Amino acid sequence: MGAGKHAGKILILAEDACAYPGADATGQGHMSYSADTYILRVKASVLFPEQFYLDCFSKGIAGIIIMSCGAETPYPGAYEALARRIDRVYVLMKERGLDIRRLRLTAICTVCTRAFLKEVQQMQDLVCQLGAPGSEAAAAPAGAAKALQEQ
Amino acid sequence: MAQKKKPALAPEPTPGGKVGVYVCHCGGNISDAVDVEQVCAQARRVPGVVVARDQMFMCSDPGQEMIIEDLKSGLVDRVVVASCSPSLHESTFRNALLRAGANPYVYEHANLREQVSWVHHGPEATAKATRLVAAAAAKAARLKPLEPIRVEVQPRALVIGGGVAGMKAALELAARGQAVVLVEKSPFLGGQVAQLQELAPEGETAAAVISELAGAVLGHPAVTVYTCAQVEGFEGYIGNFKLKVVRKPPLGATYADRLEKLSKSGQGLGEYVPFVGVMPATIPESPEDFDLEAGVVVLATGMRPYQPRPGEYAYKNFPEVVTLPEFIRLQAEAEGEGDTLMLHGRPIRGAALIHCVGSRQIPGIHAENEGGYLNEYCSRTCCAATLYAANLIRDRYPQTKIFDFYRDIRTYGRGQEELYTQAAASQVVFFRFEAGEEPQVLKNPDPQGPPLLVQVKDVLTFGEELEVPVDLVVLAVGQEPNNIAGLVQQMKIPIGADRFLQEVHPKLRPVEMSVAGILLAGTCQAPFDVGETCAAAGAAAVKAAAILARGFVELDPFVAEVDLSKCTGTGACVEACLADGALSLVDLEVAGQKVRRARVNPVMCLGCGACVAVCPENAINVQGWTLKQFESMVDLIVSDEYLEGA
Amino acid sequence: MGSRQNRRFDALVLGGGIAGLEAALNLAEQNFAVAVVEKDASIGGKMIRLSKVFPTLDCSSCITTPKMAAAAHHPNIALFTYCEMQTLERRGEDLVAGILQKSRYVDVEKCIGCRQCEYQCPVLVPDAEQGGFAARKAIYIPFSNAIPQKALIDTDNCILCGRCAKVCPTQAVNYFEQPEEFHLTAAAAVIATGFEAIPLEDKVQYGQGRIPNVITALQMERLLAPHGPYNRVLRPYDGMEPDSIAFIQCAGSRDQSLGVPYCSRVCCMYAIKEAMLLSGALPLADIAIYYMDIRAFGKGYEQFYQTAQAMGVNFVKGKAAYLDPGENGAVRVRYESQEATGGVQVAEHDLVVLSLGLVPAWDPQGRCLLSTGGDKFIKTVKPKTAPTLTDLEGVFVAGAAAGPKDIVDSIAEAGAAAMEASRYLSKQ
Amino acid sequence: MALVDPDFAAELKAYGVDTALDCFNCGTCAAICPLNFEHFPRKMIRYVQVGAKQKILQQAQDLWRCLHCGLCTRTCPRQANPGELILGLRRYVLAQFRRA
Repeated sequence: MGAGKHAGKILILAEDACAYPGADATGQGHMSYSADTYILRVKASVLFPEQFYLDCFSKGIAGIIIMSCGAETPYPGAYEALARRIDRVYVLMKERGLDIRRLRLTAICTVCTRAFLKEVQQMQDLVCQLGAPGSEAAAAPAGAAKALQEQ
Repeated sequence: MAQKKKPALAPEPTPGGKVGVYVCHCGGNISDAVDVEQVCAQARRVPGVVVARDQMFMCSDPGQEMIIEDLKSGLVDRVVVASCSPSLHESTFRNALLRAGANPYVYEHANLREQVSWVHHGPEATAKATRLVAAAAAKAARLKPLEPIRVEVQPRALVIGGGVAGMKAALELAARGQAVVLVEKSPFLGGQVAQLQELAPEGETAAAVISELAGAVLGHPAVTVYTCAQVEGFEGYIGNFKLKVVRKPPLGATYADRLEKLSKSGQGLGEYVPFVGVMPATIPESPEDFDLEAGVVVLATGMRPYQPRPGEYAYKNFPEVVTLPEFIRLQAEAEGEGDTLMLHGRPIRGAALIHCVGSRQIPGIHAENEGGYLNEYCSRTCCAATLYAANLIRDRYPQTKIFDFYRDIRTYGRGQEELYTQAAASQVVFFRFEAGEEPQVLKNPDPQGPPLLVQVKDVLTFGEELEVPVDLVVLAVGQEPNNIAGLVQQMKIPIGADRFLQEVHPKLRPVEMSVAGILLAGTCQAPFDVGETCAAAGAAAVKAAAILARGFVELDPFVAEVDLSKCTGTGACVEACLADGALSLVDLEVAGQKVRRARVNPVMCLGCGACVAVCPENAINVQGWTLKQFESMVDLIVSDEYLEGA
Repeated sequence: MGSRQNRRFDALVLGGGIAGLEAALNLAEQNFAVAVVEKDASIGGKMIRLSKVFPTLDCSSCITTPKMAAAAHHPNIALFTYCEMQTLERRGEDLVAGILQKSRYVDVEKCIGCRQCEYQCPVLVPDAEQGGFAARKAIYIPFSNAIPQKALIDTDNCILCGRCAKVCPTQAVNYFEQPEEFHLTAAAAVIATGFEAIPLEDKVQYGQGRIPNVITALQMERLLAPHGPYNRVLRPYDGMEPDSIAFIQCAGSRDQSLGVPYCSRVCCMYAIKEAMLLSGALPLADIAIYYMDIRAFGKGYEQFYQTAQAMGVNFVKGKAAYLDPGENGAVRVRYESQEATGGVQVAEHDLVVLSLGLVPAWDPQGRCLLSTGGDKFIKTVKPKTAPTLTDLEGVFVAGAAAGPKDIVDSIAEAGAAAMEASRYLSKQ
Repeated sequence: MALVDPDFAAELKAYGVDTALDCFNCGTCAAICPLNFEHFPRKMIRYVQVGAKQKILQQAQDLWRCLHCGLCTRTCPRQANPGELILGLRRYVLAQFRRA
């Protein structure tokens, strides 16, 4: 790890009913993970528009993990709507030359400590590998990097 | 504590925000890994933060007093506590704000223990803690005071269905002093249970059960019963349902058999008649309708027995093939004594009982029913009911032999396995068949023998084909939900793949429908026996009682709010809304011009924010969780400005 | 302190499992003051210890924790954990309960749940909360999502080294703490004392717990839980990943030779559920369920059973008669196959799970005048029209205390008991 | 196709066979039996339940394999007393042979 360790910040959207307590359980177990992670407690991630994710990347967030409740969401239909939105975000990310693996949609339960750690570790590894958001844009179609800068 | 004088109220929060940050050491839990003083020092540089203090235990009295003092003195009007997880102490600190006379919602929590000190070490722990505190402060600065949404509740429950579930629910609510209106479609109280005789496994009589419940319902001043009545209009929301009830004479000869039985019995109104129930009032001569307001609605629309298709197990092909409910009635009305059961003047020396008729149907193996569906579920009650009937016959008519054909014996409940043991002890002979290899009911080719022959490939006899000549075949039919398509459509309530009403969640909210204020009781939800139905009705009643007893419903203020200065009436939010009826478009007049604007019904709003994401103007937000708040949190997370040495 | 002496409530709830919590919440929501008396150091009962629950496969903890938190934070509910109810008697209008607060040796008022004591404690003890497959300390918080998050000392294993007392930031450890007796008075009570699994030691044919790699279904719950002991399913004997797992149904139920003639009602479904979770965790493993009758009677249960069959779980009709150890930690299962070409068979499995039946966790005998049935569960006097009524006035029963019951049925009954109790209270 | 004869069980009462119908065919007796022989003794009990008299007579020699160890009786979950049933069937078969 070493040098790559602080490759960029990871934002975690943790839903209040499941993933947020899941992160708490990870803490109670003193299971260490990257400190470059910032958890936002949210009621339902379906609240965020496509632009929010793009803005986060242009602000310098290197990776985003949406830790939803999956099908166990207290808001019937929210997960499906969220999944459709994330598909659209992926399209927009591609247009801007952003590696779509920087955004991950997953479901974490209140005691899913290991799944939590795994997700964080995977994103951490990916961010180390990719570097700052937009740095992969060089390899992307022409105009993508420009589009990103214009955000 | 010292100041017992009337507390000066904290001043109204200013729009810009004067944020106080309070960082907890948690007795070393946080401060061992995080430099708490440094976090405070850095937090003071965050825009909007006017004070940052630390304390050994912020949740202790001195810690809370510190916050209360700062609020009361007007030093701060927004509070961030950085301590353990909000699940432990968020409510503690919101209460502290209340005690200071402040609005409890101008509060934000930063989790420095579970998310920082217990998982990170060294300088990065302090840096992360500072960023989390800064982000919380940024959100706090944008918080508005909120008030819980209060909905007044009409002090009346409407119960739909006059069977065991409906009567039990009505009685429980009435006993708690609530006014109840009970609406029953037929002229009778008692539902399907009134079509039975003795109830497994203990053997209480249907007569006793229905007489007890109907007697109490009709005798209770708080319960108003309408028979021959249906709900034909429905609108409103929890606390304020507006319904139209129609009473009309039943169609054609629907209840002719029961009415005839009633008149022959010589019993009057309000008295129990076997296989009829209790008729509390005369049938209306002409249709009449009335409006009704109710705070809650309990659905107790019940079930009906599965009706076999003609030819299914030779049903209708031979008069000697009957369903279990039909048999119960035949048996109850059978005359004569002796040690052989006599039906229609014929001795029944051998009877076959066949389980799982219309239940546990498997796609690809069983034929679909008329409506194109399969009853894939187990009907739960038929095993015990069938064995009870077997034991009863063996007990009363020792010369009548019983042959029982089953797939699995499901005597799960208290006292039920004993029925199975007792059946064995009373010499009932059991045969086991596999799905798809159901017993065949044929005409007995032997003219000297009994009329029917049952053939089975018997699992218990190593797969051998066995034949049993019998005088009677009884089909243990399952339960199907009553057809309540009209109600389902009006109330917009979900039904499951099994066509029973679908609760929100079988464990978290087992008697609630997705429409708040509508509860479900008994066999409209799933097959149940009488005891289980009464338990389910009690569970529904207790939820209804809590709503009615309080007189109002208090809902979280975290619901969508439209900023009319931004709304352009695109309707995207209405499209995206996940809660039917929470969002709508209304026509307004602004400066003489007609415009369309979104309107939130806060009572129906779930607060999920699905609308927030789709508004092109960001004109709609969830109060307390706005998009701007989240964006400013991200800004502070990525910013280095307030970090020392950064 | 005298703080908890002789407090008065509207209703007492005995047992802080899912039935007790549901009953308490339903009473509290109607503005009755409720005391919940729990014998363990945390509320949550059996449900909080499970992995996922049938038929929805929801994470059990995710459903229990909100109810636990709601009860803990409810202004009308007081929790009395680590307390035994020793007596319950009616004195006129009142029910008076004699309560014994067992010693935690940690002052709950002071303990902040920081676990410093736990980290310093040098004693490792098999953790019953993890099926005995992992270790805990002699001073410990019961489990990660316990409520309250307060430590206690297991005096059987504590070596009195003093480290916990030294490290505690709030001086909460008190080695001299005495048990305390006090009274709680109320007008009504709900008994929700739940169940225990039939002791493994009772099963001679199944090795009485002495055959390696024969575990109980509750132990399997821990192996399957996302926060379980090994992070995956391994058999305890040698840490091998099992390729073949068998469930033995009616291990103690429906068996007159063991004095448990009744059906335990939940074992079929929990075995099917565990089998499904196993086939997710170990996709290549063979899973067999030895059964007499599959009792999938509840809402969605039969469909759940059919799904398990479609997933390849092998349902073997026949009661496993005898288990003995095989080669390399395997377990041999003897049963009669009912197929025409069957006969007596011996199957070898890497891991065998006993679907143990349920017996009552609490016996009112000698404590109060509540009758029990032939099955030793609390007797109900009007099972049809008032299924939660007992023969002691003002006392109601909910959940597995009145006979084996799954979570869904326990919750419904808890609602009904709360309704009966509130009705009784409003009559007073 | 074999015709079920429900009267056979009653006929056997005279030979002390009166618990056959208590059996719910779980197979414990067969699996626990040290003979380890096909479906024995459950097979015999099942034949009594369905009245397969001929099958019992045809396979009567199997009845004499039983060592009367009592394991089946001890472990029978329904207390159907399989060991005693086998002894009773021996008496029945002997009586039939004598009559023949």
